[in-house]
Formats: sequence, C-alpha cells, structure tokens
Amino acid sequence: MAGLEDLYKEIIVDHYKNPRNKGTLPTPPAVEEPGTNPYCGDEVVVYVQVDDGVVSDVAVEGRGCSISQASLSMMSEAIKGKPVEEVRGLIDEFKEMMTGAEPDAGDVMKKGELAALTGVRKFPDRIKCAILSWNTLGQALDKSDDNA
Amino acid sequence: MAGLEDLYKEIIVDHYKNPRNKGTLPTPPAVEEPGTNPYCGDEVVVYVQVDDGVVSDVAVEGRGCSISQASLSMMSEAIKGKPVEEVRGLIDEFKEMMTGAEPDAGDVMKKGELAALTGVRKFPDRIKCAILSWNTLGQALDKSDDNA
Amino acid sequence: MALDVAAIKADFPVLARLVDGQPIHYMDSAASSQKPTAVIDAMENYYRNGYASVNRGAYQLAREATQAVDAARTAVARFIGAPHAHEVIFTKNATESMNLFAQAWGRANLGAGDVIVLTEMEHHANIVPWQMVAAEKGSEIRWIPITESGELDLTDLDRILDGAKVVSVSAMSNVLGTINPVRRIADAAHAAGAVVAADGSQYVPHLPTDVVELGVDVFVFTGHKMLGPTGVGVLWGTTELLDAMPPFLGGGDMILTVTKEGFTTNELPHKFEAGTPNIAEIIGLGAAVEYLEGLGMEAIREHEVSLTAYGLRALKEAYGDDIRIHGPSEPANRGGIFSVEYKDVHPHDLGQILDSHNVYVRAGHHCAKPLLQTMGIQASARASVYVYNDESDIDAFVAALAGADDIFGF
Amino acid sequence: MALDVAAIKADFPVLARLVDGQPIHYMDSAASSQKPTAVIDAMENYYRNGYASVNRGAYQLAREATQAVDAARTAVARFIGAPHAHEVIFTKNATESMNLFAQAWGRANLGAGDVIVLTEMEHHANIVPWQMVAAEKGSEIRWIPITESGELDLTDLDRILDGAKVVSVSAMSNVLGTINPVRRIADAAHAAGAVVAADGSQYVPHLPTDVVELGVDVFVFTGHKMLGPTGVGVLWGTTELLDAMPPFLGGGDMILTVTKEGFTTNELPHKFEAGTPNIAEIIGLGAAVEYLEGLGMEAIREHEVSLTAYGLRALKEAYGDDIRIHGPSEPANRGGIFSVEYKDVHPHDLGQILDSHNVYVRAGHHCAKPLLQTMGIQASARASVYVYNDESDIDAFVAALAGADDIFGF
Ligand SMILES: Cc1ncc(COP(=O)(O)O)c(C=O)c1O
Ligand SMILES: Cc1ncc(COP(=O)(O)O)c(C=O)c1O
Repeated sequence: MAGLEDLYKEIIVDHYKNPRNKGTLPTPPAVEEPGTNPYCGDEVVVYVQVDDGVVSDVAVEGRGCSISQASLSMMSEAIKGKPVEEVRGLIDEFKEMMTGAEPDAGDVMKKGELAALTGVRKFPDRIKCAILSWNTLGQALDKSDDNA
Repeated sequence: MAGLEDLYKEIIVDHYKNPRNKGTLPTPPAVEEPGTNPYCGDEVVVYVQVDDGVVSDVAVEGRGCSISQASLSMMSEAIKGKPVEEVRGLIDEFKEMMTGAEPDAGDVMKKGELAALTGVRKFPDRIKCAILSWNTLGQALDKSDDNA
Repeated sequence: MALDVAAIKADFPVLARLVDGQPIHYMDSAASSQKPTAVIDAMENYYRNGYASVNRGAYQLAREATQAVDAARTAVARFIGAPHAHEVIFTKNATESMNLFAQAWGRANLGAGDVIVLTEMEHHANIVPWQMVAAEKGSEIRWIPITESGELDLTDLDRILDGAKVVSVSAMSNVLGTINPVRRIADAAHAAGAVVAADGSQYVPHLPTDVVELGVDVFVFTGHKMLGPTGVGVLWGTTELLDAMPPFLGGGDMILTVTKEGFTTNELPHKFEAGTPNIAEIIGLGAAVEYLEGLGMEAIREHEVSLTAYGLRALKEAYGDDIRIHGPSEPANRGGIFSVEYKDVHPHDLGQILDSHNVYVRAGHHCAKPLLQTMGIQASARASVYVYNDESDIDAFVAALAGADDIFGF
Repeated sequence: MALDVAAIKADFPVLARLVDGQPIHYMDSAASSQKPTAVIDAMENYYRNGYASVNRGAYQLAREATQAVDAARTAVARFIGAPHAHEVIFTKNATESMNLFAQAWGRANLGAGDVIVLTEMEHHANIVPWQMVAAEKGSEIRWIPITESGELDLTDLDRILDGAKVVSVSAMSNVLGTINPVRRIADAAHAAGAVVAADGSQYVPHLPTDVVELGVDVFVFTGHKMLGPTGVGVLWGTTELLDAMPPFLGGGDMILTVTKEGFTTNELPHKFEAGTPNIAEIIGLGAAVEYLEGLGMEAIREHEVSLTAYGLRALKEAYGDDIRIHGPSEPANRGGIFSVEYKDVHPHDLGQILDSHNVYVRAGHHCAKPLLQTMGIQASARASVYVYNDESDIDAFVAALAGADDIFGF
C-alpha cells in the first residue's frame, strides 16, 4: 500500500474542504453538464460559459470523495479565462498525466497545482475519481459547440 | 467397475435379442401408453387390455438399450393373465427390488426371471433403464382404470 | 457453544496473508465471504481426481460427478429446510435466481396494471429485474417504506398489498443489517392473494434458515457470501410454483424432447438448469454448507449478535456523535453489518484510509441506490463480520477510523 | 511443431488416476475437457491468497481480483481476435450466452412472421432459446438441411435466407465433427440483411479462432470444453450490436443509476454482467487460454487432424462394415469426434462396455435430437480427442469396441 500522503496532499485536502468556483451559472448563456461515476456514485456538475472562443466563466457543484471534488475545484481554477482550444488541450494532457506512461517531471510542473494529483496514479482505482470532472468538462464544451 | 456379467446376464441378452409379446393391440379395447427416458432416449410403448380386473393381453414395442428393452420384454411375460391388483403389487415390488434396500434373496427368487435384473443395481445409472417399462405400465393401468 | 474463532481463522488461508508485513482484517463479508480450505479442497479434488460432466455420462468419472452434485443439492435443501431436493435450482448467483423468477414467472403471470410489491431497502438484484418486467408488461411497482431507524414500516401494509400479485422482500438488508419480518409479510401477502419471494442473500449465511417457516413461495441466495465459491446461486421454490412456471433458459438438460417443431420441458430441478451446470461450484457450495453445519448456525448467529453488540458499543464509545451507524440499534434485530458515516469524511476516502490500515471494508452505494436516496446519502462505508471475525477485527476497524482525522484535520 | 503429448498428459492430474488399477482413456472432451494444473492452480491461488469481490472494493484484495478479471478478459479477447476486450461478456456457459442473445436481442428485434435461420445440426443450446422467442413473438424458424455425409447443404441457401432477420449456426458440430463454412453463410446472411451468430463451443477449443475473419456479429462458447473450469462461458458481440441490445439480467453492476422510477444501463461489458461475477471461473478461463496459447492453436489443430485420420483409418481397418462413423470422412473438414454405430449394439450398451475398459466416451443424443432424428438414429456413442489424447487412446477405444461381441454374441 503506497503511503496515503501521496493521495491526500495538503493542496488536495484544501480544495476539497474549500472548493473554488462553487455554484451555478445561468443557462444560457452557459451550458450545464452533469457527470457521474457509476461505481462510487461521485457526482459533478460543470457550468461553462464560452464567449468568443474563451471560457469566460465557470462554476461547479458536486458530491463525492475528496479526490473527485478536489479535482473539480482545481480544474475550475485551471480553465477559467483560457481559450477553448487550450482547455481542450489541457483535458488531454491531464488525462495523459493520470493514465499515460510515467509523466515527465517538466510537463507536470507546468500544470501547477494540478500536478498534486499525480499522486493518485499510485491508487489506480481512484484515477477515475480524478478524471470525472475533466471528462464532464469535455462534454460541456461539446455541448457549448453545438449551441454555438 | 463391477463386472459386466452382472449387468448383461444371458437371460437379459436373450430377451433383448428376442423380445416377447412384441407388437401392438387395438385401442380400445386395449390402452396404449408411451414412455421415454429423456437422458438416454430409451422409448417404450405398452399396450394392456384389462378384462374383468385381469390383464388379459399385453403387447410392447420399444427402442433403446438392452436393459430397457429386456426389462420391457420380461415385464410383458410376467404380467400377462394376472389380476390388475397383483400386477400393481408387482410394479411396487420390482421398483423396490431395483431401488430399495438390498433385496432379500427369498423375495427375489419369487420374481423368477425378473430377478436377473437385480444385477443392474450395481450400475446405478442403468436402474432407470430397467424401471422405465414398469413406470409406463403403471400409467397404462391408471389410464385403463379411467376408461373403465 | 461459542465459536472458536482462532481455530476458524486457521481454516481460511487468505486470513494468514500479510499485506505490507501486517495481518489483514477482512470485514467485507457482506459483499463476499472468504473460503475455508474444505471448500477449496472439494473443488480441487473434483478437478484433480474426478473431473467429468454430469447427468449423461455412462462412465465412472461422470457417475461420481453426478453423485457429487446430487449430494450437494440434498445438503443445500437440508440447510434451508426445503421439503424436496428437486426444489433447489442451481444458478450462477442470486441475481440470476431473482431474474429467473421475475422474468419466467413475471412474463407468464403479470399484466398491465398488476402490482409488484418491493421494499425501499432492496438490493438492485431485487429491483431491476422487476423494473424490466414491469416495463414490459405495464405493471406497477409499490414500495414498502422504511422508518428512520431503518426498519420496514408496515403501518400501511394492507393498503400496499391490496391487489398485489407478487411481493418480493429482502430477508436481511445488506446496508442496514435489518432482519425483516418475512413471515408476517408473507402471511399478509398470501392473504391478499400474492405470491411471495424473499431475497435471502444476506440471511442464509448468518441465520438458521427454514423456508417453510419463513412462509415464502420462492427464496433466492448466493453461494459466495456463505463460504461457497463464486459462480453459484440458488433459487428455491415450491414444487407447485416451479412446476407451473415456464422455463427461463433453453438448451440442453432442461428438455424432455426437442424436435424441429418445439420442445417439452424436463422435470425439476433440470427444467431450470439449462446447459452444463457449474459443477465444481455446486460441489464447493455443498462443502460450504457442510462446514457451516459443522459450526452450527445457531452458534454462528450467537457469535454475530455478540460481535454486533460489541461493535456498536465500541464505535459509540470511541466517537460519540461523530459517528452515525445506520440501521436498527438492537443487535437482536440485525446482522453484523456496520454502515457508518464518520464526521464529514466521504465513505470512499474512509475506505481508502481503512485500507491503509489493512481493514478491508466496502464503500459505496452497495447496490441499493433507492435505499440510499431515501436515506438522503450518496454512499456509506460498510464493515461486516462473519464466522472468522472477532473483537480484534472490530478494534482494528474502530481504531483505523481515527486515521481520517490526521488527513482531513477535522 | 508437433505437440508433446506425454508432457501434456502430465499437466492434467486426472489423467494419472487409475480405475480398477488401470489407466483411463478420457475421450469425452467434446462434452467437457479435463483441466491442467495451471488452471486449477490459478483458481486455487485466488481463493487461498487473494479472494475478494471485484469492481467496487477500495482495498488491496479487491483491486487484485479486479485486475485479474480484466487480464482474463483481455486474454480471451486476444484469443478469439476480438477487436475490443469490452466486447467479451462473461456468462455461466454457452447456453446462457445463446439465451442472452436470443432473448435480449430477439425480444427487441423479432416479430410475427420474422424468420430465424438455424441448421439441422445444432445443439439444443442453439435451438431451444430460439423456439422460445419464436413462440413468444410468432416468428418462424427455418433450417439449413444436411447432406448424407453430415455437411450443410447450401444448395438452397439463398431461398432459406430470404427475409431472414437472424442466422445462428454451429461452427463445428458436436456430433458429426463437421466444420461449417461460417464465413460463407455469414456473408450470404449479411447480404440478405440478417444478423449472424455462431456457436463456437466445439470450435474455439480446437482451432485458431478469429471472430472478425469468421464474419459474424455474435459468437458464443463455453469455458469447460477448452480446459477452463465449469461455470463460465463467453458471449462475444460487436460493440455496435451489444450497445443497441437491451440488457438481459438486471441487478448490480449492470446499472448506471437506479431510482424507484427506473434504471439506466452501464457501459460494456458490465451492461450484460449482472451480479457478482463468476470471478474464480473467469480467472481459470484466462489461465486456460494462456495454456492453449502456450501449446499453439495451429499445433493443436494439426495434432487433432492427424489423430482423426489415424482414428478413422483404425476403426475401418478393425471393423470394416460393422462400424459406421458419422460425419465427413475427410479429416481436414472435421474435428476429432468419432460418433459411431457398432453392429446392432445400442450406444448406451456400447458406452457401458467401453467404460469397463476405462475408455470414457459419451452415449446418447448429445443434445442434438433434431439432428439425430434427421439421421434416423436415436443415439450414438461418441469418442472425442483433445490435446492430451494420443494414438494409444485411439487404440484402446478401437480394441474395446470388440468387447461388445463377447456379450451380445453378434
Ligand atoms: C455445439 C455446442 N453448443 C453448445 C453447447 C452448450 O455448452 P454448455 O453446456 O457449456 O452451455 C455444447 C456443449 O454442451 C455444444 O457442444
Ligand atoms: C441482499 C442482496 N441481494 C442480492 C445480492 C446479489 O448477489 P449476487 O451478486 O451474488 O447475485 C446481494 C449481494 O450482492 C445482496 O446483498
């Protein structure tokens, strides 16, 4: 059993206990996308508003384990104000960081706080907790594209 | 493996190769009753004619293994001309002989040729072959009662 | 006669395993139990020394295998008080058993507007099959509600049963541990003209079972929760009901004849056991039943009541209002299942933390989402005990919960 | 690379058993195969060292079990050339697999007058489920006939396929050994707009299998005939077909959500695997696949073709016209199955006599009653070979047949 300190890093516990961007956005102009993990029951709802190709606002809500909710909170901070294209890249990078070959340290650093979640890799059945919000975000952006 | 000579006694092989009372009877006055063993596919048809409480005539047909067909043939000889009540007793005795506690030698002798079938007891999965015709006979007699 | 748990532990090879150099506390028996050597050996012996398929082989090994399956069926029938061994139908798990009944009986007997009665504390295995038939047939599902303390609320029973065609209830809840008054419900349901099924998945492993005394027509349970192997379950039904019910799976062994025009069904139990049976698993279940009989179901129940009392007390003493334990508070009315909420720690995190102390519990919805929704919770962390658990396991569980404080700083 | 049968025999503990002090000749692999130590050990190891249920446990043992099941699924997918592991659905046997498809797909897609096409050489597992749905839906079953030599007669194929909605054919007959032209039938059936299933129960254990090359949409087989344990079977289907198909068994794990109002289904493969899986059996099947891969399916096929040729020749040489061997005479077109009629000896008696020589064969209708009816026979005695059989087994079989002469004096 890998040490729990890899999983429950301080920054993660902080985001879990003090979630950022918590709330809802009016739809439209925002889109709302729910996500669930059928096994553990984790739930997230992602609201994104896209203006001129940029994620101008984001709000999130959810119920679930610390990893799923911290990841959701951290994600909301990481994407706010970023161009949609860049956010889509971030989704791919994040998933690669969680499930791909051992992530290269340099890359990881660039993800800032998100890098704290690499500790989850040592707990394979928690990876889906960390990824849930990012998958939901991807679907939210697709929906936003469709509406545009 | 018990010796095959217990199973395939000469008298059994004889009945198998030269079945007695083979054929059909007109219905009515006789009744016709088919019987099948679902696992091995053995088939028998028993025709009995009952007059004044006596099995006045019997005919049998069938397809199947030597034990099922020899038993059928031997049964047809054993019951012909006997009162129905006695035949019903014989059915019970035969089944008891095949499936009950070790048969008592005296009783067995009384069954004459039928006693040859006690060797089947050593081959439990062939017991149903020996009993098929007797179960079918019981059903034929029930049917005959209903018709009366 | 109290159980000799130290001796019992030695019968379960897994329990000797060390993880990270430390012993393990297996407290997930409500999900699936460990297996004693007797069960593992029975299956191994079959595979190593006498493997053959059953029913139709005219040779030594096939005869032995057929006899072993017959013996296991007789043992299971005896174990649950079934009047006839042919009423014991082997399936792959309780889920298949309940589907068999709900689908085969339901398709033949349910119609538009007909009422199916379940309870709010059912496992998905006793919900989804009924939702499937109900949708197909246009039938209605009614739910017996639960009280605050996690027991069935029978106040309105008569109204709920009015017009019911079938009632299917859990004999013991896998989340709350609640032991339900099956007999009382069965009698009322029969009086209302309904057929009664019970889900004994959590009951049979832990209490002396008598299907006749329970008063039900159908009873399902699963092998792997009662020291048996995976891949085997049981459907028990009265001869009358099973004879009248159409078959579920079609194929070899369940037929009497097949022609191009159609088929006729074989006698019980074969009518409901299509294809090559799960022979090794049936043999393993037979061995499990014999092992349980050896311990004595009365003694097992006594052991678990006392462990439950100990656990409920220990949790409250250690954590007071910081811990919430779902289900009845009286050990006599429940099984050894501790579904807990600890402070604000999410059950999934709690499970992870307990895991790091080698305390193995289950966190999640326990396949009872409607129940959890009723209770207003998303998940729970559930520890459960069985014959091989003792107070030291409970102590480890209680102590490990505090590990959450270090991490979440509550 | 020829098989080293002596070494292989040593992998199968049962084959070392003596009955009445004599070695045994196991020639009933078409009914069920023996198990190598590798398979028995894989299951035993799971039960002894790491037992837990899968999918939802947040602890070490549960993780290991989940990984083992995933690995077995991947191995099976690779073994049959399945494009995706999630297309491999574990069931309890081939019979359940075919019922799953016939019932779940059939109920959703078949209607009155719709045509189901089978062949005259199907096992009951590929007949009865279709008769059940056909009766329920008012559909029609058409049969591809067989020739005198026990091969499919495709002369009228286009007419038979006209208007067909589904075609389900055996890839290899369990009575005749005939290897059917699945690809050719599948292509014609697809051209006619039908969905195509094949029963690979006798095929997968003996030939290199590629479901994509076979051109089918659905493929079923059973674990216990391919060195795996009892209690596990496989349904493979294309993602497209499986995604579109309604579920079959309802319960835990196959759902995404359940409320009192209804449920939604989980993704593949879970959608079709309700309840606690047959975990040990799946692990055992994975080990069986690895064992077979180690021998090499090409080498196995070569071995069996040569044994078949040897056997056909030996039987004819010994008994000439006194023996009738059903099925194709060309070893390249058939599997190692010898269904024989010997003089006028009833197959059941023949089986008994062979048994007394420790030659273990099967006598009966082999769950293919319509085929036997077409052939005008009631039963046959069937010897079948696998990786652990060699010419000495065939010799014993051939010699033992003459034992019937002593008894029946023919
Ligand atoms: C061709 C064929 N199909 C299907 C089956 C059914 O397999 P199972 O009994 O394992 O379901 C068998 C074997 O019995 C078979 O030979
Ligand atoms: C109450 C109850 N019913 C049914 C089941 C289903 O058992 P299985 O998964 O073995 O089919 C379970 C266990 O999962 C259970 O706890």
